[in-house]
Amino acid sequence: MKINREILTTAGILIIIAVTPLIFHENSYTMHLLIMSMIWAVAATAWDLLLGYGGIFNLAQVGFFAIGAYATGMASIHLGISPWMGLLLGAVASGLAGVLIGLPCLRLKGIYVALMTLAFFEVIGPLIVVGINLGTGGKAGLFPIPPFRLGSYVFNTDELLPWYYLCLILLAICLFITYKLIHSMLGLSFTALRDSEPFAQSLGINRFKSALVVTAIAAAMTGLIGAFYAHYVVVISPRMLGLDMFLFLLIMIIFGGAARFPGPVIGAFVITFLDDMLRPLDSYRLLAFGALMVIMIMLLPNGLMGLVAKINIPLFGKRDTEAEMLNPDIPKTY
Amino acid sequence: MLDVSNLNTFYGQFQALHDLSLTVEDGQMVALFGPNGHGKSTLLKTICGLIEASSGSIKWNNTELAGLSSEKIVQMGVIYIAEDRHLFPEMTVMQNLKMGAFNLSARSSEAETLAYVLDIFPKLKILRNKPASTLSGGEARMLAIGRGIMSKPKFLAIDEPSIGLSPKLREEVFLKINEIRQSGVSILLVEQSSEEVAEMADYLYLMEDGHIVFKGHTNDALKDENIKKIFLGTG
Amino acid sequence: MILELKNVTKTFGKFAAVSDLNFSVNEGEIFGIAGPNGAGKTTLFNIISGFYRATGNIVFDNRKISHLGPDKINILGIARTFQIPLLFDSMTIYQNILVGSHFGGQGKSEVENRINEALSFFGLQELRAAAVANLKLLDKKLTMAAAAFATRPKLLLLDEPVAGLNPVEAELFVGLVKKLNREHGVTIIMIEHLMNILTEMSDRMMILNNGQKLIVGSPETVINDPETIECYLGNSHA
Amino acid sequence: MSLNDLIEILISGITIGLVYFLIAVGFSLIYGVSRVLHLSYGSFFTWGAYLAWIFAVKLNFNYFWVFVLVCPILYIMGMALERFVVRPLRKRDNFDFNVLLAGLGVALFLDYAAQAFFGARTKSLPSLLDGTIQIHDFVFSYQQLTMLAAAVVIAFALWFFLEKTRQGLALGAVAQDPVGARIVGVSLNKVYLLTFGISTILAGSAGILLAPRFFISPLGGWKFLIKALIIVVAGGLGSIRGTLYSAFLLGILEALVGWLFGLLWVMPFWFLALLLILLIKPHGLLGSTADH
Repeated sequence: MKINREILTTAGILIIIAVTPLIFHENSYTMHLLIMSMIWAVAATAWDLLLGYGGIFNLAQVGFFAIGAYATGMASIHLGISPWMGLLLGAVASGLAGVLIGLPCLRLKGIYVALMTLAFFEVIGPLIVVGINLGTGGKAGLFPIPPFRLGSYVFNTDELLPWYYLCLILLAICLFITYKLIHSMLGLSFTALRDSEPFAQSLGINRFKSALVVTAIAAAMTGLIGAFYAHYVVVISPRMLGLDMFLFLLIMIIFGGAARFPGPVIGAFVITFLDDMLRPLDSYRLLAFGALMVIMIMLLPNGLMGLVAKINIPLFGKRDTEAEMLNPDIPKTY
Repeated sequence: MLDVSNLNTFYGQFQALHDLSLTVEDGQMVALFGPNGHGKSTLLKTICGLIEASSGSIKWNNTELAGLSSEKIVQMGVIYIAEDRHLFPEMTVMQNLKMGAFNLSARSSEAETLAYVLDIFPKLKILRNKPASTLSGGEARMLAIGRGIMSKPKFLAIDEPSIGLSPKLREEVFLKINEIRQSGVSILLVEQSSEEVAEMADYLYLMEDGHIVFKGHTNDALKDENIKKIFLGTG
Repeated sequence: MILELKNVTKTFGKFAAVSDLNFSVNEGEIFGIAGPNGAGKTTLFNIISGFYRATGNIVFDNRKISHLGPDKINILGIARTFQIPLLFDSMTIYQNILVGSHFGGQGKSEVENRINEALSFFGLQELRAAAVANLKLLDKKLTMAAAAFATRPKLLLLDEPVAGLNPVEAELFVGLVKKLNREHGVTIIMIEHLMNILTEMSDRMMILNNGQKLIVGSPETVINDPETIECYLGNSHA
Repeated sequence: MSLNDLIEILISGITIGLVYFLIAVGFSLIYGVSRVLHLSYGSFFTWGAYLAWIFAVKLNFNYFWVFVLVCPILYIMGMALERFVVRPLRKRDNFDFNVLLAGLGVALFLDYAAQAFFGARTKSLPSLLDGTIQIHDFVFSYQQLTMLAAAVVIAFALWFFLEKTRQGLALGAVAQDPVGARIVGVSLNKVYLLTFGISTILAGSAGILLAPRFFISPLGGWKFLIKALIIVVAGGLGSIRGTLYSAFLLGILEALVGWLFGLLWVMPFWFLALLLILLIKPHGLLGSTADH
């Protein structure tokens, strides 16, 4: 792997997260915010994989998050399966849901994908409510979702460090997968489709196949972190499908920079803490976020990472060309 | 009079027009020939404001057109008739013609112009309630020209009017264009190559790769064996 | 026979861009197509390469391909170029060819070899790391052809390959096309506007007019055909 | 199910369908003319209702004056959105993506602005008209009838505008062939402004018509945006006739499902119906296959 700006930034972020508890582990509220930031970081990165890199307007990502959470929640409450298996189950269930929604949607043009997936997202909530007989818990939700166990140790709310590092491991895994994917031939196929779809097709690229694979992977990652979230917060309900989470994830992506890996991770941390700081503003807080979102799109379309890419930092070597930034690993034989 | 001087037009990085100059005097018909993809349509679209010029000037009766919006240019009577027609497929023939008179300077005399158009293209009268999408190639071409006349042109930029037409229809279209020119409209007509047009035109330009490579009176061009060979495919 | 079209028709609304076309292309030949603007030449390429769905039957290499999409058709062995260069503008030349080599070819093992072969065949080694957005027209056209070549096509469709090139460049390109045909056995169908180039290169030619086939035959028969002259070369020639 | 039930379901379905048509057609119009997927559309539905609440409840105007006063405000709001958010984005890459996200941002802003000004509690509007009327075995409220009448009037006005006026034809021209429209001297920017203005009036007036039935809440517009989306996609993006058909179809489906299983099942059924339609006709009922 060639060392580049993306890897350096990502490694830097992960190291900072890893050492932060040295300072803050006494402050459980800050620890909680950091864990939530990591959760949103995974969800935002997975979504950006679709929106930013794939050009697939999938608006159902929050739905996949909920599917992951409900899969493990229902299985561990009703069937008593281990939460560790639940993580896997959440990923698989969401991945499958991604394929199922992708099969009819992804053959359609981009704009139809947006509309269909948004409609699908809006239907999941009502489905959970009407599916109360299947053990979804209906409107009230599921409670209590059992915690992880490691030997005789039970994860608990008094000690957040184990949650923290488990979440960090999941974050690192997802970032690794995302990085590899962006720089794989699959990633290249999306760049090709975006640059010139007819030329790409004439060279053997199948948009549908590429889109389906990346949709499944992004859904699985989102489901995985959704499952972790369910065990971490103990109670889940259809309220998690609300508009605020949907929009917050998008703001994170825009703020960090769409298709500017690992921008959405940075966005997740900044927005989560900003949101907490603005809490005294009450309902004006969301109003401010709406305005922030529009202003970011208008004035800073490439987000924070777009700004970073414009700055020459001697440590990072010379500025990457656009071609290298998109796929630095591929031209192995330069 | 239309006076284009030192015009440059780009598509992104690709330069389609190089330092191009061309003049059409009042009442003249000027023909512009050249192979496919060498910038002829780009020139017409730049004149009519559909594409932005990077530099250079386009003077129409001493008013600078470069930089003006297409609707202002249309209002001044500089009208484009597209090779790919750009009719409104779901509108009827009549609605398409009515849309031709959209600009304010054409609106007041809409009824007279309509009568004139239906007079030179009687077929359109029969087809008036049919959607444009159902017309045949020749009919659609007539409608495109008719719609152009509805805009009250003082100057017409006509892009490959013969494309996709049978020889008989082609001749008919050229006759109609000649008729329009006789009513006092200046015309800049683009074709790949056509001896019929060359004979009709007062002046001839040949274009290659975004450059004007020949200009002169039709007679001079037709005498030049080399030009005939390269651009008229004959000789 | 490597490609055969039977009763192929493509209409847009009421307008028949290609109507009831029948012809076949022999393996290993260079097959030229000419005709006036709007005759349906590019439409025909779009049909063969799977971008448009037409009625009728197209058989390539003993397989019916008329129902397949462009990516499948490419993998079966038909590659093409476009009249106005379409390239992946945010990539290097190397990456453009890599896309063809990886996705288009059968078998992923020889990807690297095929890229190198394409680069050297089209004389692009030195430019391999250059971003394609700023290339001159010739290099763009070469890159497009190289990417198509890297898919290991049996049949290559070239849409006005020398349009916009100066005579020296055109000659270079024409030479490469001939070499491709002779040394690599690639069958070639080529749309070209300049008659002298087409007659010189083609084993057989076809003239299209108004979406219909006027004549197919050797270059000599075609350019001496009175109907061709009437419709395409201009009537003063007669 | 008796025949009377069936007729009742049909009547209620057609009424709902007509109002849904008003909501959906504005959305469809914006997409058809300017290719913008307008995700803040639902918020204008909400704002229409809130503005009406100010005039009708706070200031005690009657409904006629409410419409006269609210429509221009909505028109200006729509034009402002086009001018200051959409148009600057049009000049940049990734217009589709950016305008989608910007729309969500505007929606968030408008919805929570409504919450900040009007509070999170729902508000209600008085009926358009009080009382009921009996025809044969069926009882209709005047509210329902006036709603129907108002919807018919608005739909007819829209038809007249689009088919019979020059400005309306210009909208159609831009939708069918933007280059063609420029060739005849139509200013795209002016048409975009007009379209956003008119569509916003349509969303807002649908909000006013439905408010007496559904209550007004800051996030209430989303439900209707999603419904508009499904209707428009099922009918064929940009096709007004398709939107009309699917609005009635889905309106009747809603009445039927509501009667049989309860209103909670409506959205899942709508989604199923949408999937089914798209499986058979990938571009919706009347969507053109040439859609770009």
